Amino acid sequence: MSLPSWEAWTCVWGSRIGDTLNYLYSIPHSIATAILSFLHINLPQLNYLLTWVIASIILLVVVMVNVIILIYVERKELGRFMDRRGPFVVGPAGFFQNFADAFKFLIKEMILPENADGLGFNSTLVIVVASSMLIMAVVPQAPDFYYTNTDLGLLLAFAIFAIEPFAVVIAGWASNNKYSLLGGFRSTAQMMSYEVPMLITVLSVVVLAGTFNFTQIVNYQASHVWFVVPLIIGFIVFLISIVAEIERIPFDTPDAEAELVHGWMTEYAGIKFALFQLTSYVRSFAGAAIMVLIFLGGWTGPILPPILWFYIKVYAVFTLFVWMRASLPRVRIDQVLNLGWRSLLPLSLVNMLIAAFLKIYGGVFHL
Amino acid sequence: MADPTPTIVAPKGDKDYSYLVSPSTVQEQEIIASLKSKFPEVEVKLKQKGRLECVKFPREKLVEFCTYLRDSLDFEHVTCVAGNDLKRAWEVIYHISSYKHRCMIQIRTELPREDPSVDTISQLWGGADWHERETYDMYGITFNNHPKLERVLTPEGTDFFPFRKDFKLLDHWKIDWENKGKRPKPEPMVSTDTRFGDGNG
Amino acid sequence: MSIELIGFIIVAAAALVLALMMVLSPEIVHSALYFAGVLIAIAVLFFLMNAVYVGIIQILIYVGAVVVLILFGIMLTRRNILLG
Amino acid sequence: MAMAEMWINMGPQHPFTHGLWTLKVKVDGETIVDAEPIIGYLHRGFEKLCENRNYPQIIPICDRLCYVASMSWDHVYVSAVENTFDIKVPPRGEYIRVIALEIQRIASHLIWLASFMTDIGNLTAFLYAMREREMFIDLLQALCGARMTYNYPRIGGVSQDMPKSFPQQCLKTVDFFEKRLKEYDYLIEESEVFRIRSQGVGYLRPSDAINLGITGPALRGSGVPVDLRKTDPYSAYPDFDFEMAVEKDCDVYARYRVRMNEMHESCNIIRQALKKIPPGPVLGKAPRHFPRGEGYARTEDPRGEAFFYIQADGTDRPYRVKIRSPIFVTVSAAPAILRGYKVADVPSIMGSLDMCLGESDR
Repeated sequence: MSLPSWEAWTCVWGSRIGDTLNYLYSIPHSIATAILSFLHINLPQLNYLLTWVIASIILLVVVMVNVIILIYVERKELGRFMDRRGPFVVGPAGFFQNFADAFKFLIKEMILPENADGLGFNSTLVIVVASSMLIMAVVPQAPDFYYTNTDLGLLLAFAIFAIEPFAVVIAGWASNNKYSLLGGFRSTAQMMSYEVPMLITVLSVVVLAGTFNFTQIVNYQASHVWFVVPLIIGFIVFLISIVAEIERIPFDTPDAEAELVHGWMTEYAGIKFALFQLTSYVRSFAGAAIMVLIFLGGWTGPILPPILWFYIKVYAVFTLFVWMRASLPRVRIDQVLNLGWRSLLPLSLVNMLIAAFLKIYGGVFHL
Repeated sequence: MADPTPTIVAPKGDKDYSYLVSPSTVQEQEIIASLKSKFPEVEVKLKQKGRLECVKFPREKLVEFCTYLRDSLDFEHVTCVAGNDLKRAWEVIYHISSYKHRCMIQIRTELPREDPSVDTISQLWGGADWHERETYDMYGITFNNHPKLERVLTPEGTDFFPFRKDFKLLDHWKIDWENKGKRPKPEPMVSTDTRFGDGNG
Repeated sequence: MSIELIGFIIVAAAALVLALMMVLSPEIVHSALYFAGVLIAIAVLFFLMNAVYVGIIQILIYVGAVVVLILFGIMLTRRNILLG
Repeated sequence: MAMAEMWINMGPQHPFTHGLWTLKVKVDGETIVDAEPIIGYLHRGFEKLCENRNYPQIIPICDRLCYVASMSWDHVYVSAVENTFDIKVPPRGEYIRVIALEIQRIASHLIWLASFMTDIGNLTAFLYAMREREMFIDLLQALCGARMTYNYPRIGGVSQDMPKSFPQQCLKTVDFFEKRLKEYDYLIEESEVFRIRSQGVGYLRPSDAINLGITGPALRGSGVPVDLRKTDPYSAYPDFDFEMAVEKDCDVYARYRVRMNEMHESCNIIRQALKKIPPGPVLGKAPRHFPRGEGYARTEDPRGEAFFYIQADGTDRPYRVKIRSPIFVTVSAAPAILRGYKVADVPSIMGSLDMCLGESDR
């Protein structure tokens, strides 16, 4: 068996690593070069690895800062929706409330429940957190600001989305708590059933754009039309599916606090719980970003730089999520599943048909 | 035990109760006359409008009397079942009301001191179930044929009946209102004997 | 020794160890956990072999669906699910 | 199936139990096959407590029966005493009582709305309801100076006349609140999600409801037109013209509608009472020595039929006091309502019954 050469492996991810985070042009690369030259090491492969690590750290920081802002934005917006002020004590306009909360979570005791399964309890935390962070690695944020730009980026993003369910059901089981168990089952059932319409909707986008690559999908939309216009049905299906996938109200049945205290997260305490909460926002961010990329024209927009357009759109979509949370009650689990299988699946197929029709006769619509 | 195959029954075809909006034309005197003719040994009085009263009710007749009330006189609702400790005897007080005739009957049954038991009416009205349980809980009055005569408000395994008159409150909890609300000199809590009183519960 | 070979050895060894642990684990849910690990390791091997599509589908189908199915199977057929 | 038949303890520390109680639910998968409510965590021996206090001293502890509807429990106690000893209340006293009771009813229903909406996951409505409740609590504060434990009714009337600015403030609040009630319809009732959560859930057949002794909005939600303010009028209620809120759907949605309509009707009653209120004293003469006797009073509490039975033995303390709490009976009927529904329906069904543990445990 012959392994691919070094260059071939970098091509697997669709781009040279030098392109990574191109917006901050070659910052990771130059940092790595500087460190290695300071140490008098001339090893291109080590340089490559170091660049990779630094790029990962930059990505992590970017995502984390965004998540912190998302949580703040959600609190403030929710406050406005609910006719109250939201956080306003810690820091300017309450911005550092999140940090205060994180600190509080840090000083809490991490409890392993009696008779809980340590391996399942802790390893699933790692899987859930890591897989959620990984999604952002394949999601570009601007034409020259991305971690990787692989050709199968869209598919890869959803493959990584799909890792979480099994970890959740194990987490629910390992907590040795009936609420957790039921929450884990619900979460998994919900995620599995919403992945089907979601992927079919994504497929209709792929049919129109002819590629799995995020950048090319955005470029296609820039040169033709945002996919939200021809695929409005698909947009709605995708919106509902992604809200179900990231488990926000009205689809937060897995951690419905009224009946299953906090679902599969019930037994997690302290920083573990904080990490799960953070993860859910990372997933919200990723979901909103993917939605912007495949339906709302990504980073395209007049005057402002692309990266700004991207964030404006992502935060607008997130505001939509918050609006739904503020105005809708929770849907029951069997109704969630019914909606998924009986309404969204046929709708996504209809959407697929529309996409195929437009692909064949699209010349009329400049598609 | 529960029905193993639960079914959700929609209320279609259930009895229509909209006639309850207007009161029936039956007067309290007619109800009393009907009860008198059926149960001549029972003494029913009209206390005030809509308030019937029935004292010293023989406890053997209770279920028969209540069945008649429910089935023939449209007394649909048990407002309350209360126990009482008359010291010379036990007493169970039933308040059964009729939505249709807009009146309430109060039945006071005395039970002998040595045998505090009476037949249950929870088979007739489900609403009496927990009231009877509570009466058992607080007074130790047993209700024959009750489906689940267990403690309801006090914890399981409580071995006393707190509302009996011979159940002494702890002395230093008891406030002496005659002496201007001053608490008597607190005595040390020594044994459980003071708490349980001399009751045989 | 090239860095790809080192990567391959690490991932392959992980897959083998996880597979062994899957078989030897006394707790069946742990086996499912290790099984998911094996499948992810195999997906990484596919990536290493430049078969990106197969790797992605491996994750999407096997980790996302088959493992969950197995877990549901385990939990719905056991008498006592909870540990305590 | 191995998932079959496991008992889930919902409570005593569970987000859906508004108060301290346990609902043991036996589930098959997610379907409820049996349920068993366990109460008594708040049991204070209330009736025994009453036997050791004289008659006026019982009023403040009646405040503690239900912590969201203290006024109506004060009122049912004082009317039981008045019935027992034939004490007359001056008409102005009765009218002020009615106003206070209806304000209390709205405040209590708003608390119910808040907790019910939390149960089914709409926190916005929770905060809106609490916001509106504040206005009514302010009104009660203007009447009696307290926000939670009012201690306002007295044997023979109420403790003090209402302040001069009260009628105007009250009318303003009521008008404003009716506008807000329309806002709720936009937020809650027109939401499809709310409808699928509440319609067709928690069927309670009228005959079952009557037999199980369920009273109040839950009974009227099952289409049984029984409202003690109409069917067994007390206090000054015969003077007012108001509709009885009845819905025929028998489900959670019907109970929701009944309570929302009752809030409208309460506003209506408050307006009429403020218009018709006669001048005069507010507190009648209460006897110094209480004779032997027995008596009872039943009123329409925000949660159902409240009932107070008093036996007097000629001393200054009651010999026996019995309280019938509507929720005590309603919670005993919980298994009958819950059976056959999903675990996720438990909060919405039990929320629609409006639990209050202070009065059911006593």
